[in-house]
Amino acid sequence: MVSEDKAKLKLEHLHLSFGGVHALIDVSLDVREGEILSIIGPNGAGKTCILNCINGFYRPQQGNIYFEGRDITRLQSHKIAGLGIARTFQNIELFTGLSVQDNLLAGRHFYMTGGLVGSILGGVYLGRTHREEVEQRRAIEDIIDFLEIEAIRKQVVGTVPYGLRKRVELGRALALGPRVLLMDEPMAGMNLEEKEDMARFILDIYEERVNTIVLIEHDMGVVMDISDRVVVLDFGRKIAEGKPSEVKGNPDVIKAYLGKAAA
Amino acid sequence: MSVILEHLVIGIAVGAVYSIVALGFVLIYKATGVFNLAQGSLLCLGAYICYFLSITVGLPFYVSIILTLVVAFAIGLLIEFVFLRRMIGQSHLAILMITIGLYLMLRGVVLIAWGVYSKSLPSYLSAEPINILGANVLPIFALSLVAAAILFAVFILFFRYTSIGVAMRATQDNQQVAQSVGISVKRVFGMSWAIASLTAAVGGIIVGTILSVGYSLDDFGFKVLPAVILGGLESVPGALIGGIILGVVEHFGAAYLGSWLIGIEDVIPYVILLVLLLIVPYGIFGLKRIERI
Amino acid sequence: MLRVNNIEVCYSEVILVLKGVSLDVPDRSIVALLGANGGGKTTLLKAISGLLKTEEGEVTDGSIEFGGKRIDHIEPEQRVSMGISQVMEGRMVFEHLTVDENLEAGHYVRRRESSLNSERDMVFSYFPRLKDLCRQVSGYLSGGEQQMLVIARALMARPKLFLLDEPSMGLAPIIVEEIFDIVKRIKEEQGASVLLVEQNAVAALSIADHGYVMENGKIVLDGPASKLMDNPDVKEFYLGLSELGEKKKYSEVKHYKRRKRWLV
Amino acid sequence: MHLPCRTFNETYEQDMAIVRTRLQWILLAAAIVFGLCIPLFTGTYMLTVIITTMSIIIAALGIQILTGYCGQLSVGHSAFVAVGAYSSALLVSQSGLSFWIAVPVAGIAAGLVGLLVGLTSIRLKGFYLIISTLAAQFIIMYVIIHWTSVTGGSFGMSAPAPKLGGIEFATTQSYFYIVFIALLIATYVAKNIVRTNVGRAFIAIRDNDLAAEVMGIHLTAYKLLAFFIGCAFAGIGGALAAHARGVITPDSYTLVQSFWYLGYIIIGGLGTITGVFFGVIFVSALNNGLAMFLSSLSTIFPGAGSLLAPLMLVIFGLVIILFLTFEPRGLAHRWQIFKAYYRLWPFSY
Repeated sequence: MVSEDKAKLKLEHLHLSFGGVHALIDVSLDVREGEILSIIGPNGAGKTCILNCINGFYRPQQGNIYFEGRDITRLQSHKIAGLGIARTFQNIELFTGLSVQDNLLAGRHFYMTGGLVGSILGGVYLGRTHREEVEQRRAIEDIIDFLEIEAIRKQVVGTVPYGLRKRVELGRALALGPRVLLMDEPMAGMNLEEKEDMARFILDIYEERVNTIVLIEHDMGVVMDISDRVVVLDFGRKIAEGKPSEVKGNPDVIKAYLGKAAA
Repeated sequence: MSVILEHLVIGIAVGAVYSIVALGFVLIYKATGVFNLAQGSLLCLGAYICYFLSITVGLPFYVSIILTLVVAFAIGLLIEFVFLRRMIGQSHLAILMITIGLYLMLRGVVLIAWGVYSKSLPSYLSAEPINILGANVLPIFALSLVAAAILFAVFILFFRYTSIGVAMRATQDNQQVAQSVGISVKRVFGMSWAIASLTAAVGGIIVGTILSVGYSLDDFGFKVLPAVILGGLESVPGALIGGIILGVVEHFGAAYLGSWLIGIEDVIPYVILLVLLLIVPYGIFGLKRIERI
Repeated sequence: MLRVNNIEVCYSEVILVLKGVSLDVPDRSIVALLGANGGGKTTLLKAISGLLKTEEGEVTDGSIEFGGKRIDHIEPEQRVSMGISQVMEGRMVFEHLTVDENLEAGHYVRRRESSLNSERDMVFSYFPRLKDLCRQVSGYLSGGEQQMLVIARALMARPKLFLLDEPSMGLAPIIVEEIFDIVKRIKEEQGASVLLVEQNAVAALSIADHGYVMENGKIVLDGPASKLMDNPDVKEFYLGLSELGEKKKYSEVKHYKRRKRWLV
Repeated sequence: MHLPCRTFNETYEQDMAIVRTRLQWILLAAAIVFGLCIPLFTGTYMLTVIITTMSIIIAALGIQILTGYCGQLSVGHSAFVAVGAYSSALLVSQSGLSFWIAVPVAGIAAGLVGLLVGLTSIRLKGFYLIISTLAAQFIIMYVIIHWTSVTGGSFGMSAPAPKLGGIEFATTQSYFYIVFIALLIATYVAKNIVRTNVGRAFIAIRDNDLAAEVMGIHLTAYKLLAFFIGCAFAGIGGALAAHARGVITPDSYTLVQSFWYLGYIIIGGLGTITGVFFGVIFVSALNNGLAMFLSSLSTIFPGAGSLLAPLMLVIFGLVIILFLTFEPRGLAHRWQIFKAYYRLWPFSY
């Protein structure tokens, strides 16, 4: 499945610093079409910074990011989303005032072209905007079904429990119809059972919906079991890269991150 | 040249008054995270209380000043206890709206109690201008400079070096966590409103002497907002510098543009503020929000 | 030392989160509290520390005793001065304050009893790394350093009982190891008790003396830590071992799941 | 949320409809017919009050969209109302433009001014944004008060009644119908905006602007759009009120007035269209009730009438505080509970 040379997402020599603190130092990495790539490393190593650079929250001082061959380094976030890069957040960033269904519909924002005039005139019973709404409802129902969140479809997100919220957030990212999915600690704060569910969803998504996934995760069990390749960061530098088994045995990684227990 | 210097000195002196009012604002924001739009109302109330004690009751002026400060302190405590205590932990926006409600209420109360006509405080200072750096300044402005200097020195030291000061800053950062380390959030809130109300009363007495005591003094709260924002919402030294910049800008505006555009000094600070904010979105001394996404 | 008797907790006067929970934390011991998310573990900690009130939560039944005295109706700050310190989940440092000022805020309840400097030196003996960082603004520390700071800050109040909420969440394995070692040392050297809420069941049970499993607002299982580790359900659902004692693989997650016996 | 008994959604179209059941259609029709009949049985004074209330609702719909939905707090709403009022009055009385063109143009003018203020929202958030709307309030009113040659300064100017093909809508009755229809259209438009894609984008920005961006929502564009729409509603409401009164003065557009607009949506409930109606009608009823009470009182205590304005400030401020403290979701939430209770009527459980 993994094609060696086809880089879906290519990061070249990224440098990022905030007022003297170097968050990323000369980080280059490829995300290949059809793989699950995990990024691991101690806290503050710059993992989330990489995701923030990819989707345009941060502008790296040096270096470039290419998506399917196109330079996206200086694009605005919403444009990058439009190209097909979706993400989830470490601390669940949902639209708490909207229902689950509307959160997912917000993810379909890009597919709705009716605009203001359409929504004023045709929002209810007539016109293209209305047809569009119906169409998108169909599309998100598919995702709702896929993630098994039918029961909370109309609940306001603020009242949904934590584990399910993570799932809703994933659903919203999927609603974008992405070609690359970036996930920031999808398993954080979950118990084993919930982690298993999440792992199952990730694998299903990988098989059926998005064939390129970038994962940041601390649970080494999950990382080693489901990823095709692993990248290790420490103090903003990439210190290792390779198959899970290779990374696991790398002495630098053990010293900086895994500790004695894993050896 | 000397004309410019004179404008500058007067501007700074007026600015000192603004900084005192701005200080009350910053104190509440710093400790409780509340953006208090009723700060001007506290000022107005302070001025009226001083008027009531000195003219209506007929107490000696210096006694009534001290009594005013005591009453203002108590009013601050009371307002916090009655209106804001229940809101601990609620969204900042909701609390902001509470202060809007307070503003409307206090204006109503003042109008009912003292009517629409302005009153004047007794003239406790001579009207003879005194000479500072070659500029002729009314004694009241000199007094406000001194008052500002004392208040600011006290508060800067207070926040940096006392445990209670640190506790207040901790509370602003995160109320629940502050509670978890044993800081009584209620006491911190009560204290900061009381101190801010007291500061506002000092401002009220000074402003009431310069202008006169009227219900629209509460607009002073909005007038100093540019100073507060310019200095950064949570910075005590920022309030001082912001206030002085505001005073100077306003004074020069009035002196050089006022003849063509009457009253332009009231909006100049806002125009400058808007332009500045677009360049420095957190003010000059404001804390940058630490964002870890 | 701490005794929780059959408490019920309601949020906003409607949502019942804890349904008759009892739990004991003896002197000088580490008690681990395991359980699924939304099961009420954090709520229990907040009920003990008194932080529930700021979230419209309330203990509606039962009692909480600390050192023989009922504490369920007193203010949180009084409970801190009695010796209960909660370290909330999510590394809640006062992010605009420096490390030193964070510690000073932690010392607030004891400001009249002991000198700030001696307490700070005691804390630095556990967290030497913080000493080098003491002038830094804590918001810019790394996650591991922040976690150490919040534990250190709680230690400044010299608590008799630590309530630790998910200290390992989102941290590198190597740091988790370090932090758990320190917690164990604190228990031994300070003579304090620890009530530890943790997702990382392996790590938690390895340092704990006793364990409780909580699901849907009820305690479903409890026992000495060593015994819990042998329980087949705990093994499968919390330690990630199959019935044969092998580690399960995430890449082979089944769509069918064995049902937990205690929920039937 | 809850459907009446024996009603099920079988298609997405049904699920999305605002007016869902036959009973709801009948009620809506009845409400409109009732509205149209109001001039037949109310006096001119009462009708003026109703017209004012309706135009305030139109303007308040604007601040609801801007603040309640998009989360961009505005404390300068009455200044935008003023822009609408003065533009329309100027266009009709100075340029001789027809009322029917002047009102929409006034809406657009207010919207454009709002857009200009909204530009600051690109960089400013939260408390700092308050300052830019506050600045708008002061600067706009400064211009209106001091540009005496055009606006008449603090003495104000006249806003002539509309004409249509020679017929003058000078009577209160005929003007009522204009405002009533405008209100219907405004409500329909507002409801549609907030429940479709645009509205979802607004709420997304309000709840979590970072996530909104990641979902492909153009923050700047939508914030500006919210400012434009919100202020355009303000402008149209202002223009309609101006022509109803015939004379406009700057003192109807003070900062305190802007606070009142915020109060309406707090009392009604932030983020609901129905809430706007509840909020404005509640306050208007309170105000007029108090006025009547005081004027009847002034036969016993002369001068009680002059207490109206300050007393209303105290009461209004107190009501805002009480709502925020005890019913932060506003009257609309009470209404939801009430509806849920009668959902199975006549067999309530």
